[in-house]
Amino acid sequence: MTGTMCGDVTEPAELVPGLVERVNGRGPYALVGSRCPDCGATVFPSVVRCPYCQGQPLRQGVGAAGSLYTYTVVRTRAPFGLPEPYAVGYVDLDGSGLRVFGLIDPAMADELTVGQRVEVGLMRLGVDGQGRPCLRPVFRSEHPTASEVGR
Amino acid sequence: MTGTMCGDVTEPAELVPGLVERVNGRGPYALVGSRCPDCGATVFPSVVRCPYCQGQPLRQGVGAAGSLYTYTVVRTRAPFGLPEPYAVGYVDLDGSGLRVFGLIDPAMADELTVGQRVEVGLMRLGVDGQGRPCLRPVFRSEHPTASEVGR
Amino acid sequence: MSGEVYIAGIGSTAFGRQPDVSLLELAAEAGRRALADAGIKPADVGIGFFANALAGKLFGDLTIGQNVFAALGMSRLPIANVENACTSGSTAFYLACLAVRAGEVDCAMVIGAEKMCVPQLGLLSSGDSELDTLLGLVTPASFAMRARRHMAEFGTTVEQLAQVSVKNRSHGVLNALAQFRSEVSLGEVLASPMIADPLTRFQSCPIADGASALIVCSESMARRLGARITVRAATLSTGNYDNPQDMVRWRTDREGVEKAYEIAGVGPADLDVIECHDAFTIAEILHYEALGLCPVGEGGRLVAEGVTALGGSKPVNVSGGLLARGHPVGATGVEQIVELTRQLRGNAGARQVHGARLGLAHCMGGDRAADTKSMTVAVLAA
Amino acid sequence: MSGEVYIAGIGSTAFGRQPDVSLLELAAEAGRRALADAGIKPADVGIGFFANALAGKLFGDLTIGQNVFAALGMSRLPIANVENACTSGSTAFYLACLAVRAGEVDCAMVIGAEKMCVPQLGLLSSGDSELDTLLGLVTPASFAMRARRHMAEFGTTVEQLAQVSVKNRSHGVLNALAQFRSEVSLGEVLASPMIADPLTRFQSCPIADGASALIVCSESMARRLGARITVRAATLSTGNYDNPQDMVRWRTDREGVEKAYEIAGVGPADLDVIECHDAFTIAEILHYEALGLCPVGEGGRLVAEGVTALGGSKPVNVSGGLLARGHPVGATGVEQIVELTRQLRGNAGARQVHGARLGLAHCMGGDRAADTKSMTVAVLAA
Ligand SMILES: [Zn+2]
Ligand SMILES: [Zn+2]
Repeated sequence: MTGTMCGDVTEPAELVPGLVERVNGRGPYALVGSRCPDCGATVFPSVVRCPYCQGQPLRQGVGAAGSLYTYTVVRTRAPFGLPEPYAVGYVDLDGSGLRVFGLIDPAMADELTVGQRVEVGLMRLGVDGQGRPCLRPVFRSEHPTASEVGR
Repeated sequence: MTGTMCGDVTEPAELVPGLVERVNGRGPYALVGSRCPDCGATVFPSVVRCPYCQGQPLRQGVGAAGSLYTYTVVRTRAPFGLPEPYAVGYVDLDGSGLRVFGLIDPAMADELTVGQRVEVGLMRLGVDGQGRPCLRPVFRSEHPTASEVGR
Repeated sequence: MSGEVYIAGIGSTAFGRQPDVSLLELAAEAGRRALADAGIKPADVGIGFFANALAGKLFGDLTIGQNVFAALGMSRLPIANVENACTSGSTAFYLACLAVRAGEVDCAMVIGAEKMCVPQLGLLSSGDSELDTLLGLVTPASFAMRARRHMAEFGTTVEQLAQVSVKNRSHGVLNALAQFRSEVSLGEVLASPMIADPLTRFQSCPIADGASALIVCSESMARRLGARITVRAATLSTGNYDNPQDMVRWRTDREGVEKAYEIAGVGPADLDVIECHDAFTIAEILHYEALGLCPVGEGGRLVAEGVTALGGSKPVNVSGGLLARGHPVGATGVEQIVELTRQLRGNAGARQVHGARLGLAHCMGGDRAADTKSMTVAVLAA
Repeated sequence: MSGEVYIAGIGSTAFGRQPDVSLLELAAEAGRRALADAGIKPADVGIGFFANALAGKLFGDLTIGQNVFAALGMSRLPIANVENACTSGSTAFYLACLAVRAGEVDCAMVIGAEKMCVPQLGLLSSGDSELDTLLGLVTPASFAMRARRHMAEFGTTVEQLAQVSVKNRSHGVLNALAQFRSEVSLGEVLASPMIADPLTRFQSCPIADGASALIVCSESMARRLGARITVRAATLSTGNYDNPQDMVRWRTDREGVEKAYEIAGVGPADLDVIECHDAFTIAEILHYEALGLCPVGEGGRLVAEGVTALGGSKPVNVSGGLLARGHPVGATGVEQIVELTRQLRGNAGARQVHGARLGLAHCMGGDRAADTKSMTVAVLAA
């Protein structure tokens, strides 16, 4: 669990709890969506009801890594206290095949290419709607960097 | 002119400049609306174009006194820093015959009756949208009270 | 009306404080229920209207209807977001009827939803930039002034006003979806805190979270589905704003009702069941008079005599109305029509008006120059 | 389309920074001009639609359309407030056409207005509660990612992207209502500050204050007024939201266009003049491809070859488009149709497309799951 007490230091909370989880509680981070047992649809983020058949879906990891479908580096005034500039992109997730939007580790902003490999992480990045520092899911290089949280 | 320097003390500004003016610059206060020279319509508050014929109306006093058509005393949380409770009503203005909504001098809140005579005044009452104290037009007893501003 | 329009399905959530349910989920749940009630699939719906008044102001959200319909699996169809203050939902219904009548679609869906029980709500007004708002015109004051004048002109009493709440709260006991499900006595209504003289808290409708949905369809589709409730009139109008306004002989109200009567070819004597916009007790009394249920000035007497209670000859707001059901702004105008449909189908349970064949829903929204900004009437027939 | 709909009148304010003019006055001025253009009185209008996206969020205002129409002396008619992000105005137009087709009215009026040049605006997004917004998806980023992918898949160059701005700014010089009335060079576009790689500031449409109005009517009224521009198609649709979305072969865009072509009975070869939603340069290139003006992937080449410039065979955004005219959200979708009407009447002055007989307006709004939340197309014919 991230976002809770960690030794003597209180980590900031996750922006949206439950967006990412560690596989088996201690493996790599994965994005968590929903899988519908009735129609087989997989979606991200998780939903209360399946949009395709209104079935009751189960929470399920939808991918821990993937390749960058596209990206950009935003150089205007950053919202939510995000770094200036900050990078975002769509990633094609291994396994589920979902193409999902997310932040990219700001350290990678100058070295992005379509198709590159990334993995899911969780970083202290920006603030929430109330201005409190928080953890956001990110895509980062497949080799973990020092900015990783919660090791 | 109210809302400007007055001796050494800066009076608060009018909430909406131009809603009231002194007749001839120093007589009693009057509400200021518009009169359309093309179709004769009189409206309050003033408008850029006549709503009836789209003519270009002239600013004109629409009444300095009148009788109370109806009223209420608002006893919920007051908006804009108005007193709790505060009184409002519709007044039938002498002359123009317009029935206009406005605040009533809070000192009168316990003695209001349909039909009673009131005149237009300008009082320091509540704050504007930015939280600054401001002057609001009010209806008050025909005999001026100590709460009058700008004498 | 050219081209008959039918009610094919209805659905509602409970109304009230629902802190753990999002606006999206409220709206989607009402939609799911309406689809199930109609017995149709999402793909059968040709156009969607979403009604909401406050989410832009409260949450900074836009184009919410698209998210709601997407959650229901409805994509690739026309969707419009509609706002008309308290008539947002009934305006969306009006537009949905137009879409069917135009032949654009066989089937249109309306979802109205509001999430108001949030800390940032504040007092409702007619818009933060309006002069009247800046001068302290909160919504209860607007109706309190009508009440005061009605009392002065016609001798209406505070007890008569309060009786509207007593009646509608007693109806709410019979509606599982209502926010208030307990009776109140006349004394309790009058003793509740004063909001704006002479209106007390129990004479003011509560804010609520909630959603309602309606599916309307063409005659051919209605035949296929076995839907038999028809829309005899759906009207929308705005105020006249003439000055001076007679605040107790509400011309806009009366003319809006007359237009609907004319289109539907009916009059007050024909109505079996009525839902009207009882945001405050005085409002229901004024609407009695505009609807022609009694002469002008006698609305107070009408409610005091029990005529408009369940079991009376002109039952009004047997659902509990806004006063008991609660008033999630975007949903209200839809829910009134949902309730009429229940009544005309004979499915209203303990609050069923026996033999109801013709119903009218009446809604008003917004305040401008002592008039209403929007008014809707729907007349439905079994 | 059952029941022909005609354009009876058009009117616009200038677009740009107008700090001293209220939203109400902007909207009313556009409305006055449209009434004058149509040669009708306010009482001739049977229904009013007001389109606006941001005033609830920015100013806390509600039911603004009623105030706008009241300022024009229009009361006692149905009025609805419509929001659909950047397609708010064209959605209102779509609904106005439905009202005429349904036989509800002979004449409907649409006013779209926005006041954005205010300190509290902030960055535009798809809604403050959306997950994507919380994760940093501002609107320019959404299109920058499409641009990056288009470059990667098709070899589209930054010069080709920038050429869209060069073209539309050169058109804006000819439009007295446009916000930007000076030409820019390719070098200037590329050298302007980077907003979101590869899109620079001059590749992003400016925010603006502005309003536009349209009056549509039935065939019988058109005959009386001498109005001769017909609405061959007016469509509204929402995204499909399938995952994965192909962000450079935009299925929702293509299907929305195909539906309008089918209704109008035309194809890309028939179009003389096009207004499309060039919020960012890449958007116009993607829309070329969705409109079938060129094969997928060749939109960059199309603009570089001058085909879509005034004087080319498929002139696009001769008004200056959003990039030069500015983008007051609620007005944009209306103004595109206003511009087509000018062109089809032969009244577009220095930017007239000679002999224009058939025009198409294309608008998109909102961002959801790498798709659009709303899309409209209007096809007009002289
Ligand atoms: Zn499913
Ligand atoms: Zn005039």
